[in-house]
Amino acid sequence: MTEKLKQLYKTQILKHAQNPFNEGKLEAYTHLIKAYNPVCGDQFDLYINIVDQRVIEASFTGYGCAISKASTSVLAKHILGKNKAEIAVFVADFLKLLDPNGPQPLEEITSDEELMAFAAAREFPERLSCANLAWLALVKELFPD
Amino acid sequence: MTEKLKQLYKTQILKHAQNPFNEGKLEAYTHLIKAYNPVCGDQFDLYINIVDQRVIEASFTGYGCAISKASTSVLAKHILGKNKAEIAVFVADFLKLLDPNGPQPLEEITSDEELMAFAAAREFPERLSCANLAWLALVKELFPD
Amino acid sequence: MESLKSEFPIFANAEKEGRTFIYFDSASSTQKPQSVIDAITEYYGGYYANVGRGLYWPATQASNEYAKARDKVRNFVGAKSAKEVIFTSGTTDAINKVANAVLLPTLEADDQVLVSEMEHHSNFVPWQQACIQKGADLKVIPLTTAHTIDLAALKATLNSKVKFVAITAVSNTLGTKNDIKIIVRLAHAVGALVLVDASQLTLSERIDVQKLDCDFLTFSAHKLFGPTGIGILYGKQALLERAIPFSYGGGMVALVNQDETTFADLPAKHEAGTPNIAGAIGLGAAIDFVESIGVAQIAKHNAALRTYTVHLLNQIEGVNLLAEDAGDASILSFTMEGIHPHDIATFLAEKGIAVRAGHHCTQPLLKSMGLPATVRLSFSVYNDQREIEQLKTALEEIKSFFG
Amino acid sequence: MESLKSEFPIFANAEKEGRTFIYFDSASSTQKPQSVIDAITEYYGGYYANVGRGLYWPATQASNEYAKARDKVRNFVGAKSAKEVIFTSGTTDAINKVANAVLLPTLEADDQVLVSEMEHHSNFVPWQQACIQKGADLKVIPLTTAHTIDLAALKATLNSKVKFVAITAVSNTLGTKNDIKIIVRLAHAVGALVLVDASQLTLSERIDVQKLDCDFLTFSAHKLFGPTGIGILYGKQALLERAIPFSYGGGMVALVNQDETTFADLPAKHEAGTPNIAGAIGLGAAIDFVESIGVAQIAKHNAALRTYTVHLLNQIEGVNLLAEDAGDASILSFTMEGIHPHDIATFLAEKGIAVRAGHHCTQPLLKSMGLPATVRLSFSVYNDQREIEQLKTALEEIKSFFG
Ligand SMILES: Cc1ncc(COP(=O)(O)O)c(C=O)c1O
Ligand SMILES: Cc1ncc(COP(=O)(O)O)c(C=O)c1O
Repeated sequence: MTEKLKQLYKTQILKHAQNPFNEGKLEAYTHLIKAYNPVCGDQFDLYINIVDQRVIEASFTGYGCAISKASTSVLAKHILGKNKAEIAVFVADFLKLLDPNGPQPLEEITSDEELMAFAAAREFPERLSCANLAWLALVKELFPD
Repeated sequence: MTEKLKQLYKTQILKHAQNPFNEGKLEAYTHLIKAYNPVCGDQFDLYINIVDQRVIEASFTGYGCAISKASTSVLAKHILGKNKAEIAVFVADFLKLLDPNGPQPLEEITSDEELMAFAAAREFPERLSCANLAWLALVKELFPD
Repeated sequence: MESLKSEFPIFANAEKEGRTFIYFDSASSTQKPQSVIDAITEYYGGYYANVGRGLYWPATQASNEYAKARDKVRNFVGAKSAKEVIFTSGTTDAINKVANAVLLPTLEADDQVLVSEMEHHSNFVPWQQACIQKGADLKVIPLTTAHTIDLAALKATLNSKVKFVAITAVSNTLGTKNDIKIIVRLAHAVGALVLVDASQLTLSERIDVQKLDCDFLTFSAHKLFGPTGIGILYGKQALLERAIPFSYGGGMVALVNQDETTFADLPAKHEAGTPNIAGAIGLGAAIDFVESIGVAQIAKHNAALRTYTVHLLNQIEGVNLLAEDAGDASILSFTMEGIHPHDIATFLAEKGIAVRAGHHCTQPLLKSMGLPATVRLSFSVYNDQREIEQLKTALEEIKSFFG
Repeated sequence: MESLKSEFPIFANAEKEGRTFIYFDSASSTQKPQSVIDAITEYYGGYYANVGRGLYWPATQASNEYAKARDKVRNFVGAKSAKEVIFTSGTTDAINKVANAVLLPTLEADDQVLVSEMEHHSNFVPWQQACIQKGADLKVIPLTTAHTIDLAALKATLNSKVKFVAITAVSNTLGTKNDIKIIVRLAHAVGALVLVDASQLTLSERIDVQKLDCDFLTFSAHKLFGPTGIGILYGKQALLERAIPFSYGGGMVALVNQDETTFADLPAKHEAGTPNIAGAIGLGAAIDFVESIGVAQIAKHNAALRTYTVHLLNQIEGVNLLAEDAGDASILSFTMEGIHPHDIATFLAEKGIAVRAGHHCTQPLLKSMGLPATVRLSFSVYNDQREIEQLKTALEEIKSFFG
């Protein structure tokens, strides 16, 4: 087990992969976001309920690798309570975390350890499409073009 | 001027290229053979008059390099008086002269110096299509298979 | 057979840089022996020229080597004549060319084209798109429980409307092998032409196109120790003569007039433009390399490694081997309970072990097996048993990490 | 600029073997600098892997280098985005793909396609055959007495039925250069798309596709110090997006279902199958080589050699130079009274001087000039004045031999 790899699969990520946040369908939702990566077959459905401009509920179902599952789980957890403008900033920050040329130190972006853990993906460019899968799908849905 | 090259352009060949045998059209002929090499643009019309199964007249017109011109000229000269069976043997022998894997010594094939000169083409495989141009066209005409 | 690792410079170079490198991804592409690399550098550095029309010495030598490469391929597949050997840029290119120049011009609505469920996308999508374009039917022959083409289903599907059958000889995901000879005989009986995707067959058994009696056969050099950007289409001479040219341009014409063009004879007719000369020469050297060992020897070596892998991996609980019984194969796919193939591949990669995770360009096959992805191991002449033992240890570590 | 002969190993190797080698055939294909050969061997011997989906280090490195090569090309031609750069197996392949995927699906009877009289067969026959297939008209624009495309004739021919204009930037037989910017503007004014064959332009001037505003532009790596089997198609993004895929197979799909397939985004959409990875990396190195000297410097060097050649050859009676005034060209064709080009080329070859004799894949052009063949000289960075003096001496010898 190399250090780099331990970083990637940090307890934060494994925790979410193994005990994801709110796995399952929502009864009522305003958005169903289908995230699919044909290259690896990862597939998630993200359910979001937006009431009065704010996310009041979020959950997901689906199948994927530890990275994609954890990142979907973290997404569902962290958008709770946010409005669209806040989501835009939040997603942009997360994508900066993943960007090999993104800001250093990570604290410039976030102080949340759960999110910061994904910065390890900077060292694994091949896994980028796992880490940002649900996030890009969300952007496409909420902010078309 | 290398020896190899001198061989190729031996006086025999240059002689025929510069003073070809019977250049011009025949008044009367039984066969007009069009020899054309699209790769280099060489183009000859070979006129042959076969009477009583024997070639009684042959001539040619056209344009080409020294090798193709001389070989057409030599062909026109040497098929005079031959019948079809004799032509078949004669052409086959000439093609053996040109073949890099053909018989050695050349005397096994012919003792005619004018023909033998073309064996120098064995060293110039790229020029083979010049040396056999009219000959292959003749075969195609007289012995369609 | 001993591992031939020392002939492949990448391993020594990796060691020099202190990197572990265990390569189990030869079904995607094989590593290159020094002899192949040398053939390419000798051409570029020693006698480089375009082929075809130059009268100077490098042009002559390049043309000779290019022709020799074609003849090596002819011999390698057992073709009657070098005219039946067309250089393409790879298997995918070859299949597209046959679909465009052989099938499409004669395909009509309600005609049928057959492929199998195990086809690589490259031998699936071109036929599918041709059918869509012409309103023809694409029929996908299912597999038996042993993961080979179901011959009964094939027989039941064949009829006089079937114009073309395109099948792979060996599954690139499972390693299972189809009975090409029988498939060809059945297809010919209804008048269909057959293309064999031999991408994974070339190192598995000696190919003899005359015995197989297939109409077309194709493979890529890069899976055969050869360079990228070059592949082979074998075609029966009469069919290649009948087909419209695969593409148009320099080198394949006879006479070009404003209103019409006449074309050169085979094989030039189907090879427009400056060919991948270095690629062809490299492929020739790759075939020399293979012949010097013998296809049967290589296949035996690879199959033995696979057998050993089956033996070791079966000792790990939660590992699920696919098509475990495909005894003489060099490919082995598996999954592990609760751990995604991509996580496995990333872990192995960190240990310098190269495997492939995904659908291996066979989405229809994986869908039929209800799997989103597998981990695929594929073996070649530079692998040995010790490497498989290292793989086993690594998989056990992964298991306990995710456990 | 000094001759860069020492960077091209073929010359030192020839000398070692005691062979003279003066290479005046760069328009057919250029020699390869050591840096390009090294880039290829480093890939094969140091980090060989397929691109696209591997998670292990050689796969990552190979994918990175492949992407870097595409970006070097993007920069080299001034494209907006790397999505506009499609790797093909060469110019001929690129032109056929545009003819098949862009022109053919929309071409109708009575539509018109324009080419010029100076086109290489590769930029002539594909359009001609497309027109024949659809009953459209191929119009061949004549040249002026200066041997460039006659813009007045072009203007007179352009009309709303013209769907496509395919023209070469530089004649590979004469070296003359067309005014692409104006041609594009005229063609766009009637709604026609324009493909520029830049095979002979890449070392003649800095290309800027945005300034040219052409819709497609293509060239082959092997004429640019790069490897065989790889070429470039630049296309405007919107057009590449609208076009059907150039071919089908692995790497260019998103979802494959039995009845339909969805395709990947640009540039993958148009690159089916394992690409010529070594070729792309070699092309990247070739572009680095060119950039390190500068296109303008190379063009100046070549033009100066041509000017010197014109000066020397004009001293030989009976030598007839074609398009003598094309001052900034690197190509010079000539004939000699009473001596056939092939005999000249054979004589020169025996002296180790490589020239090309024939129609140079431009039969329509030679027909229009009433010539069956020419001798063509073409210059590059490894040539120098002394070599041209040797050429002159050799031509004088030939003259006296045949005289
Ligand atoms: C002007 C021109 N167009 C097209 C081509 C064809 O290029 P390739 O043979 O590399 O496909 C060439 C070179 O032969 C050329 O000079
Ligand atoms: C069975 C099979 N068919 C087709 C292909 C496509 O070959 P290429 O990518 O070299 O065109 C492959 C390899 O990727 C394969 O394994």
